Amino acid sequence: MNGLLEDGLGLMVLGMGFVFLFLVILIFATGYMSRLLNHFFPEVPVVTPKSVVAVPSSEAIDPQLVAVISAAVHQHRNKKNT
Amino acid sequence: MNGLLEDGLGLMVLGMGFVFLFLVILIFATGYMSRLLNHFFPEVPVVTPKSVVAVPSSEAIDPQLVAVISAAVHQHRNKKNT
Amino acid sequence: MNGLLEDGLGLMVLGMGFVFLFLVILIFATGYMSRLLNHFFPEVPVVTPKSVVAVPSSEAIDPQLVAVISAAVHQHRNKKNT
Amino acid sequence: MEKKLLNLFHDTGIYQLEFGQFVMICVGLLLVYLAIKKGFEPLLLLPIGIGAVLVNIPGAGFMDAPVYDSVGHLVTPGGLQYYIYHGGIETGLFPLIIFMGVGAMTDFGPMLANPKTLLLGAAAQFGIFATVIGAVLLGASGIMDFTLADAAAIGIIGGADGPTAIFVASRLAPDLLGAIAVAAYSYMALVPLIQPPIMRALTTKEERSIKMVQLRVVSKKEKIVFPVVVTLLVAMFLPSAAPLLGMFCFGNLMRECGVVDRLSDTAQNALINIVTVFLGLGVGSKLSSEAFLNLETLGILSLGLIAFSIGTATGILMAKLLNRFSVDAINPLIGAAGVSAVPMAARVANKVGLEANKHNFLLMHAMGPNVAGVIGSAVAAGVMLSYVGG
Amino acid sequence: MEKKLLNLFHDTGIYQLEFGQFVMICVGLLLVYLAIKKGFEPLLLLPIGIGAVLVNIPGAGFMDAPVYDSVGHLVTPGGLQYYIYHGGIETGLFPLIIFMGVGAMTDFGPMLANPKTLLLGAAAQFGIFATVIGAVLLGASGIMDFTLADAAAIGIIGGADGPTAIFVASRLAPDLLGAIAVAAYSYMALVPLIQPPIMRALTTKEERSIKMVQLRVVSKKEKIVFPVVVTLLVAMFLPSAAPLLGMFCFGNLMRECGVVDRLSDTAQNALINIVTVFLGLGVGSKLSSEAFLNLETLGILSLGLIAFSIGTATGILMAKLLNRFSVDAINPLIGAAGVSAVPMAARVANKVGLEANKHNFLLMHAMGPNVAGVIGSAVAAGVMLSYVGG
Amino acid sequence: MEKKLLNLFHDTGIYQLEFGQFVMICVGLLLVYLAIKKGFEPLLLLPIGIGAVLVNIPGAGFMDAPVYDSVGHLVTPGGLQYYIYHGGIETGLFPLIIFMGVGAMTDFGPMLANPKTLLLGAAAQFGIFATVIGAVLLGASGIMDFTLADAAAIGIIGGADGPTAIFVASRLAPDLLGAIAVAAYSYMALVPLIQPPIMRALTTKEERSIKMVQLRVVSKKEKIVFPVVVTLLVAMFLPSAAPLLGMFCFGNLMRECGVVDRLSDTAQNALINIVTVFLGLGVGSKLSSEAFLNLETLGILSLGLIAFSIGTATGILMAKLLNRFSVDAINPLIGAAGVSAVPMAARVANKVGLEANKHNFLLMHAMGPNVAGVIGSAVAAGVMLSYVGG
Ligand code: NA
Ligand code: NA
Ligand code: NA
Repeated sequence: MNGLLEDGLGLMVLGMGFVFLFLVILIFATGYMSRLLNHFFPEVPVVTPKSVVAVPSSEAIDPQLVAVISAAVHQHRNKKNT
Repeated sequence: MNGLLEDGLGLMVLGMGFVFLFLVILIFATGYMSRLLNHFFPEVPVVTPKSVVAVPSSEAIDPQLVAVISAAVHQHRNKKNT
Repeated sequence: MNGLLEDGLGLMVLGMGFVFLFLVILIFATGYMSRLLNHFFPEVPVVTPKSVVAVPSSEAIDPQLVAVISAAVHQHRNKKNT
Repeated sequence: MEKKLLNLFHDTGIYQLEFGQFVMICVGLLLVYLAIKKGFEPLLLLPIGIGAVLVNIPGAGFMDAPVYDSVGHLVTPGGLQYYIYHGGIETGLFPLIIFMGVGAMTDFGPMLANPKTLLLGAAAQFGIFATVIGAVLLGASGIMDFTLADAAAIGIIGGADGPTAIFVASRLAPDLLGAIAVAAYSYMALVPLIQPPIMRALTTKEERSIKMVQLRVVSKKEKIVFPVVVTLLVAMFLPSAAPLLGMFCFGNLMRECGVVDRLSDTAQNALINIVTVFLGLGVGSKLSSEAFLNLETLGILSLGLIAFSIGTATGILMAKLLNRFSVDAINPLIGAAGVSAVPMAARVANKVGLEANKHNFLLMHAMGPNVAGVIGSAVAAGVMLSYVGG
Repeated sequence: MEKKLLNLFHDTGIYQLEFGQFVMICVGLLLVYLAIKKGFEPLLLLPIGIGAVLVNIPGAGFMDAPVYDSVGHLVTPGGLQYYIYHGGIETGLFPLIIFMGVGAMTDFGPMLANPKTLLLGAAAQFGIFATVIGAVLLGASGIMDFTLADAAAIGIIGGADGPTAIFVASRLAPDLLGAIAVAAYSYMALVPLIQPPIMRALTTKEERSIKMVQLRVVSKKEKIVFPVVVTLLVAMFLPSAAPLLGMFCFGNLMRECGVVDRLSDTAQNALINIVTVFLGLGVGSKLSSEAFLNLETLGILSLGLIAFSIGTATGILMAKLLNRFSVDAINPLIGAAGVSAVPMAARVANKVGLEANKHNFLLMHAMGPNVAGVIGSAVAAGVMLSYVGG
Repeated sequence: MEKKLLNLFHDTGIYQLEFGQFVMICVGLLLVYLAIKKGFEPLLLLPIGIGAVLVNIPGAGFMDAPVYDSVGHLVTPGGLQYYIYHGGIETGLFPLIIFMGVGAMTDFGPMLANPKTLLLGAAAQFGIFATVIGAVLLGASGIMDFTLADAAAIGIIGGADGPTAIFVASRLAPDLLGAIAVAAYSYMALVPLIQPPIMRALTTKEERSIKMVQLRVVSKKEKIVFPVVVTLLVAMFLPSAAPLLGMFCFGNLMRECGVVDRLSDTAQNALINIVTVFLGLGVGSKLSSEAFLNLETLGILSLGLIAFSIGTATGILMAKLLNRFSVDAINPLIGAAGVSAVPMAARVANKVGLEANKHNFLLMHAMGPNVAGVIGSAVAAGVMLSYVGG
């Protein structure tokens, strides 16, 4: 019984200790990583970033989607004109 | 041999009996369910249902699709103007 | 040791032999197949082929996509008018 | 090296091909042809046909069992169809997952608007049990070698529902699975040829012209609660049908509840498509010459056709009976849709109705008995599994 | 034949249903109701609820083990949930695949812009370990029958992260898996009710009104390298957390790297949806009356609530502490988001912030501790698995 | 408690990490870097790289086998990569499913328009067998420890086809699988660097400038019947190639037949993506230090490069030979595309052709030998499996 409680307390101390330890290390590692990256590979301040963000989804869909869209837009136009 | 035939007839009687029994019970249960639901939770006759039906697909696609589409429409426009 | 080399040479001779044999047979089979098919089932020279090619992808997306697109186009229009 | 060359020649199909295998490859190609050229349920018959071709290639080992050494290490891996069949079909996983997807595609609205049509879905299952008797007679008379389990599995062809047929056959008569699945899907594809003559023979032109009152609007709430009600009734009255109907209703609940659309969408698309490809290859693996090229297969094909015909007929007759007692007129043609074969049978009812009266649209009315037939044959399957297995 | 009829009756649910099964079916229906009507994490609780209904249908055999004969041939196939549970949950495959998908959906941008928020994600894990002590006390005092492994598995509810809870529970306390998963997902759905009172009690209106400086833009490169850094730190310091965090970071890397968008897209959609359906059915299979209808479940539900509350409180308190030492002001409300429950907890922080100052948008600021909480609870899970298992 | 702390420390990677594991983690990171930054076949090399990192984390247990007690109950579940490797790669399932998907993505039109190009796809396989001799010489001379099976598996790198290489290596030389897969995908990514010098060395500018006559239009029917013809020829002449080519042709038939578009679409997207993620993790699991960090790997990498180069050369030489006898002129550059590496090699042929004559578009002409190369290497794989295994 007492052993169980002791084990529980041990788990708590070790657990919270480790969680903090790990995340504190991660804070430093992350900060260091960011500083390194932004120092050695500074982001080129072009307009591209915006398009880069959009790339993942748009690139995957692009070819056929654009075809379908332009067809749809045409259709839409034509309907309106008729 | 005779046993096989007898078993087959038993299966037929029991089977059709059970199918009818079950579906008749289901008729009553369904009717009762519908009456209960429409009595206690009458459908509010608003226009919303239509939009509710449309939600599943549109919501899933919306954010990135709309972005791509508006980009495509812009592109399309621009091309036309040039 | 020598056995290994011999086996390797055997594999090479047999392998290249078989690859050529198989692909040569395939050349004749393919040519024969094409001639047979085009003789007995000549392609009807309509404009449809183009649309047939487009079917797989467009058909899969069509219904909901077109709905979303026309909604988006409308939205876009309305925004512009406002 | 000459020895190796000889080995290689002994490995070729030309050297090893047995006549039975040759015939089964042709059967597989026929299925592929029917699927592509004639549009016979291509989603299933194409993979089944290819599966039949592959499994009959001598020496290709598609159905080979894996070999393990004494401590459990893999010595030789098994064939693709071995893993598919034993992993997905023998276990029942694939038919159940497909049934979930079918549930997610099914709209019970028309049935809920007119629950009486459930009776049509019940009557049309008579084809199943009449066929059981037919198979039992063939077995008892010694003409063919059918047990009661075989007879039950053959009868389920009359249920006109692919996954149900595969699920039942895989449990009651695995050896007949190939022939039963092929018969079930082939006749489902032939519904537009099989049903109309029977429909015309059993009805007058006046009956076929009957217009039905428009269906009431069914509320979202009814559609949500219905699959739960079915599941609970199954739990109470026929647990042996619970795997099939439970998964079917789960799929339908995902569809209707409106809060898990991404799951419903996946169940109806990616998941059911993946499983369909493998189910087809797995079913095809049972199209071996030993299991298929015999008199029993002829019996299965004939009995399956009879099952479809009787189911169509009893569905129509029940509709005529109902029409006599019903306040609102019932067009007997919609009874034929009770066999299932969703949505083909409902379309056939609509088409034959239009022939009699070109302003008479029966499609939505026929969807009621059509989906009722799915429930009906799953219930019949449950009775069979309980009766034969217990 | 009378015997067969009797058999069939003995097979019915009515005849076999035990009271415990009846209650568990009702529990399953309650989960379905909460999922659909109340919007309680429906993607999980709907399949879990249906899974609970199905597994408790007497005689339906959803959890039956397959039976093999002496030479290894299958005599009776197993039930659907048997294969799902033993194939995907007991092995840990399903939670890990879901974690990969969640990683592919997670944007670490806000956290990278302000890495200090990782401390909030650490502090909020105190709920986990406080709950362990609570469970240990209940166990040590003899009130309930909890071992250390049970206590650890219960504590992880406070991690507010579904897949982590299921992964840990499946390894440390499989019997409690059902109750733990239900508690975890229910409380995640209840975050908007549980957290606000605690947030208001521990903060002044001035603190809640604190505006935070806008987050810097995080470069694509940082987002790509970050998951690799986390993986390497895990490898160095806590390998027992590597399955969870490794798969999470793998998913995130697929998302951010920009060269495998088709894999990332599948991980976020088809794959995670497929696994979610099966995970739900598998978790539901552990909602049997023996495992659920006892005092321990009550303990689990109470302790889970406590865990959430303590985690929320310690997150806030840590934020207040940080605020004292930080150059840039920190709104203590974002500390509450450290419990995980992505993105619900961040939204709650935003909402409570808006109440105090209607021009104060905390959402992006709260996303930092929110995703930090996911890492934090995975680390806690790793410690537990190493401490209890080792 | 001090003991537990010590345990926890003993569990850390820092304490346990061996030098070999450290190096292999670096190798994994290098693959990730090449995939993301250099665009080296990222769909495969990213998951392989991460798989290599994960499997080398000491104590994380990604490759641990599950432990069962004497009555067959699971005591400790296995690791993720254990299940993936033994379930999907050792069995051959994953490469075959991927091959089906690749088949569904392949257009045989250009090849059908000009079947002679099949000869180029045959000639380029000489790289495979020349490499076998190279490996055999290294083995026979005692420099490296290669058996005939190893030599065959190494040779298949020259086939320039990922799934074929993985399928063959998993059957003939599982220990070399990691290095072989990495070599195969790396060199496929390096095709734009490896091939052009060889192409320029073996051709004159006049030859590179040769314009080819426009390809005839290939009818839908030819495209549908072609995969069936290939399957039947394989069945007749080389059943050991039937798993690979049967699944490839099945995928292609689904694509072309036009009646199962939903299956074809799933095979090309959701299914192949899911399997690719797992295939990558599974292949990565074979990148352990024992299997990778030795002289043999150096041999594999060198021989693989030689295989690619020889294949490129023999393809070009065969094209020059054909050109001599052909009525219509053949640009020798398209012979280099015969190695497979679809569609990279065809693009390289096009690019080098444009350098010589900027109005000369060879892309479609090169697609013929390119897809022929896939068939060619699958045939070579079949011969190897039959010769070495039989
Ligand atoms: Na039916
Ligand atoms: Na957490
Ligand atoms: Na090749």
